[in-house]
Amino acid sequence: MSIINSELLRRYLPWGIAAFLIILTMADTVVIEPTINSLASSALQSSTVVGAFVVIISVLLISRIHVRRVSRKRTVIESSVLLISMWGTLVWGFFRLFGAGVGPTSDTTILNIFDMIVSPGDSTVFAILAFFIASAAYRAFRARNLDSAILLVVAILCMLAKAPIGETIFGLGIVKLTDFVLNVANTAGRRVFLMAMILATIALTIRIILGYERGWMGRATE
Amino acid sequence: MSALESLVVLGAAGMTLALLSYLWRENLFFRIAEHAYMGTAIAYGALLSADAALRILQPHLQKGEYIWLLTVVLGILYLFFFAKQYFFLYRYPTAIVMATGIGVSLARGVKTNLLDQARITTLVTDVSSALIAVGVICGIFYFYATMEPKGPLKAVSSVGRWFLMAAFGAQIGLHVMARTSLIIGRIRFLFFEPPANYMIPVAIIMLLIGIFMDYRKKQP
Amino acid sequence: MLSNLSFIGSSFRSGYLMPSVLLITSVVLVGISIYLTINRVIKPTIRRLPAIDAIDEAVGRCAELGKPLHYCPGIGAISHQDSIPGLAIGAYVARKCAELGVRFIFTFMNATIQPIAMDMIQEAYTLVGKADEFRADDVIWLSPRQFAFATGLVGLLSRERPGASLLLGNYAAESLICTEAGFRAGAIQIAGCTNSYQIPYFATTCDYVLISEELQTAGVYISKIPEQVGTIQGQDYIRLLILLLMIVGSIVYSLGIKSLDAFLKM
Amino acid sequence: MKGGGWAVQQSENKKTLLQKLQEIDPKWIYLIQLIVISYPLLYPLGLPLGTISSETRGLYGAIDALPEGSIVFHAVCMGPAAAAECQPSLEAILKHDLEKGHKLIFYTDQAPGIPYIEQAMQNVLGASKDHPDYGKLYVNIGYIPQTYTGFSAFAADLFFTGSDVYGNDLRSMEFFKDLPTKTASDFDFGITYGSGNFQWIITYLSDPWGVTCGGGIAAGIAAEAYPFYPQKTPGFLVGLRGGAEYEVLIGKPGYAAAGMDAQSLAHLSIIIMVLIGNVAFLLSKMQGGMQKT
Repeated sequence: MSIINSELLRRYLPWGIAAFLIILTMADTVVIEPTINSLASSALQSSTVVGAFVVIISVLLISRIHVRRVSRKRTVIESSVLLISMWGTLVWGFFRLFGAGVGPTSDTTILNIFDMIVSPGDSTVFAILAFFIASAAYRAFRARNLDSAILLVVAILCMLAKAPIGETIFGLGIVKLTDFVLNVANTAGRRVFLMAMILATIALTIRIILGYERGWMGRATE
Repeated sequence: MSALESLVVLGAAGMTLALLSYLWRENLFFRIAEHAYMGTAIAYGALLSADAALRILQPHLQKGEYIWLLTVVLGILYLFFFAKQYFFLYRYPTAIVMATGIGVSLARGVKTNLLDQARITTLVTDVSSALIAVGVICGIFYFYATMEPKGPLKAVSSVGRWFLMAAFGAQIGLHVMARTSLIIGRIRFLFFEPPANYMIPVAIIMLLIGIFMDYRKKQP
Repeated sequence: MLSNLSFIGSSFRSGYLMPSVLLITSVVLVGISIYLTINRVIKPTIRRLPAIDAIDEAVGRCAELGKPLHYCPGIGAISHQDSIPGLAIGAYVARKCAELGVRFIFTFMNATIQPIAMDMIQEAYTLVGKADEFRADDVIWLSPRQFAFATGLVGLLSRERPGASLLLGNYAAESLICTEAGFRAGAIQIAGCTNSYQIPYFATTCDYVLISEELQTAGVYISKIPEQVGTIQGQDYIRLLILLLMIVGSIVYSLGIKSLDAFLKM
Repeated sequence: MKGGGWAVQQSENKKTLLQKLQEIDPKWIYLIQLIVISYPLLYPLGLPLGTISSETRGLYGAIDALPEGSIVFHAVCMGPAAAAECQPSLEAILKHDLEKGHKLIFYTDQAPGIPYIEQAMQNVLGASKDHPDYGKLYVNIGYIPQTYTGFSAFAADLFFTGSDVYGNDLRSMEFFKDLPTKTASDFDFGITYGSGNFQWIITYLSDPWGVTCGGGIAAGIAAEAYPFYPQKTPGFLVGLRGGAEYEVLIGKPGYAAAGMDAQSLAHLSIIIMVLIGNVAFLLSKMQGGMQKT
């Protein structure tokens, strides 16, 4: 029993595998060398398949939360709607996939569920945000200092230039000005963010390889 | 338009109006629609992942390369996230998926998003590319964390902040256009796709009932 | 000089020789600075961000007006990279509020935040010697869902009318609703997150905004964990390298010399 | 500390009309926005689209220059929300590809992308899996999990998934017969759609495999694409407007162009609201200032 619960299997081996795979896939990107490339490509292929199973966790986590909420009578109607719609679609989908070999992309019931619930849901939830932007624009967007003044001016310019009415009212000048702002000021600002993102990834990678970053390992106590 | 198809369109119109009712206030219809959306979206994603994994594994298993079953075993290990004693087994699939993801993204990101972006910034040929170079240099200096900017460097740092603010302004302007297109899509669906438009009067009546009940609740 | 480098280049994927040189130098730079900071060979200091002064002023303003202060680390779970600095700054603000006797209201969405937040605030009050003033019901779990959380926060802000509302952590689409409610309630707002889609909305609706990395830097300035200070010092070395590269590169290129550009393309 | 919430300055001053305007319930603003957007959808104003942006021309020129039979890779990485913006761009570009006789290969990195590939193939090519040229000119790889990790595995070996989304074996398809390396470097052009970040197709397809790439991307993330323009991408379409411009360029105005009137009025109403809000804010600050001196 001690081998299974040993520190090696619990901590050091997963960490070792992670460090090895990070270095392998980085080397594969940079170097053209048969053994590295073939080893890395099978690592990527198997990681894609393993990664497809990660959705098990979110399905079970969500189910546990909502079953508990139904049993404690907190949000009975909504939680049971979620559980029925999730497990109903899952069971029907798996029955068709493994039973009749009909994938979810060609099964009419799954396609109807997508058209009826998933598609309107996704677009309406984000459509609501446009109303929040409109109300915040009226009640909270204030040019209280130079920074927010620059921001609001550029936002208004983009809104005018990207909508046909801007050009009909203000002529070609507004489009030229906005093109200049987008291609110069916005490009410079966005470039700084792109670079900052990579600096953060470098720092995270080193902390994982050196073992300082254990967040991904889950419960630190074990 | 078969009966099933019109049922699907009516259901979609009901979903759209129930979610839009959040604009009035958070209510039971909104919560039901939101929960139905969350449930089916996760299930749909899970089914597609399973279908894709099966599709990738099938040729290998038919050719007898049973080593590939190891990936299924590793995938099942994710379940140990919920285990008490053998929790650490969950770390093996996580290590593989996270490490390949970081390895692939870092090496390529350093070229495309760090070195190439710096290299392109140096291609100063006219006024605008010179301005871009100034903007990027000041912007990078703005995020310098271990040295207090004093004197002229304080100006460099604030110029960098202005360029960041311009980028945020462009983000808001384009975001307004993005979100407005979504409303346009939804309203077009409700207006012009029969029988979705039958749901509109139903929704208006329910809204009026809601307003009336709210008004009565406010009265002492 | 360029020609004899090409035989190495052949085993490198085209265009990835120089990036791998930069990658190795940055990995070495950050790795060494973490090691040196932990062993106290170098003691880098993180600069005091203007945001920390803004936070102190906001707490002072709440004490002056006798209004409560609202703090929220956002919708992220404890494992989210923004929640960690969000909570570190939260502990600092809780201690400041305990000192000045300002009522500290703490809201959150993800259940994993609750245990850590509860003992973090309790510890802040005991550090200041006012353990009895800690009010457990001021640590409020509004709702586990994004939009219900936003509605709950709007209600709370309009009822409590806090003097300051601090939103530092992981935020997404609901950020606009929260900041609008804070503005309507007349609160000074300081906000920050790394999600670059939400920072613009914070920048227009709030009085002070922490732009992506500044949230991490402010968190490390307060928590002072050696390995994180070392990481930031290492990142600054790379920034210095990139800055020099760009300054020299653009001057050289504008003078018509294109060999540096060709060199970096290898 | 200047600034401070709006309500604080107001409590001391007398409530003028402008300040009362500030306190109206957001529900009225939602109603105004709803009316402003619905009206032009029922009674189109027919505003001219205006000049076509250089990013759209860049993409059009790049696709137009591709010779017949060149392989165009479409990464339809969009869910329903992004599809409302980018589906018109996808269909406009496919019409252009059809005109130029390009070979098409479809892929998506997220589950909800598949119905939109089907819809585009049905609308533009007339049919999807039972199209006579399916397997010769058109291939639909479908969904590969793990976004860029899955894509990198696919790019290194096009037969990675073994079969296409309908289950046909890829190795027996004529589409792949005369490809020299059977990797992503055989593609002649790549286009990404949707609201994922644009830079992924430059980072994982354009740079490592030397394929020129463009995009028909959601406007929300379009600001992120400009650092790559023009040096690392010929061009991209920005949301619904990009789609409308491309429809004009290929001479087939359709779904996107009709929605632009509503965009115009919606943008105008938001700009007016921002201006009113700021005027009231400045007035109250001046009054607040006068009172203090």
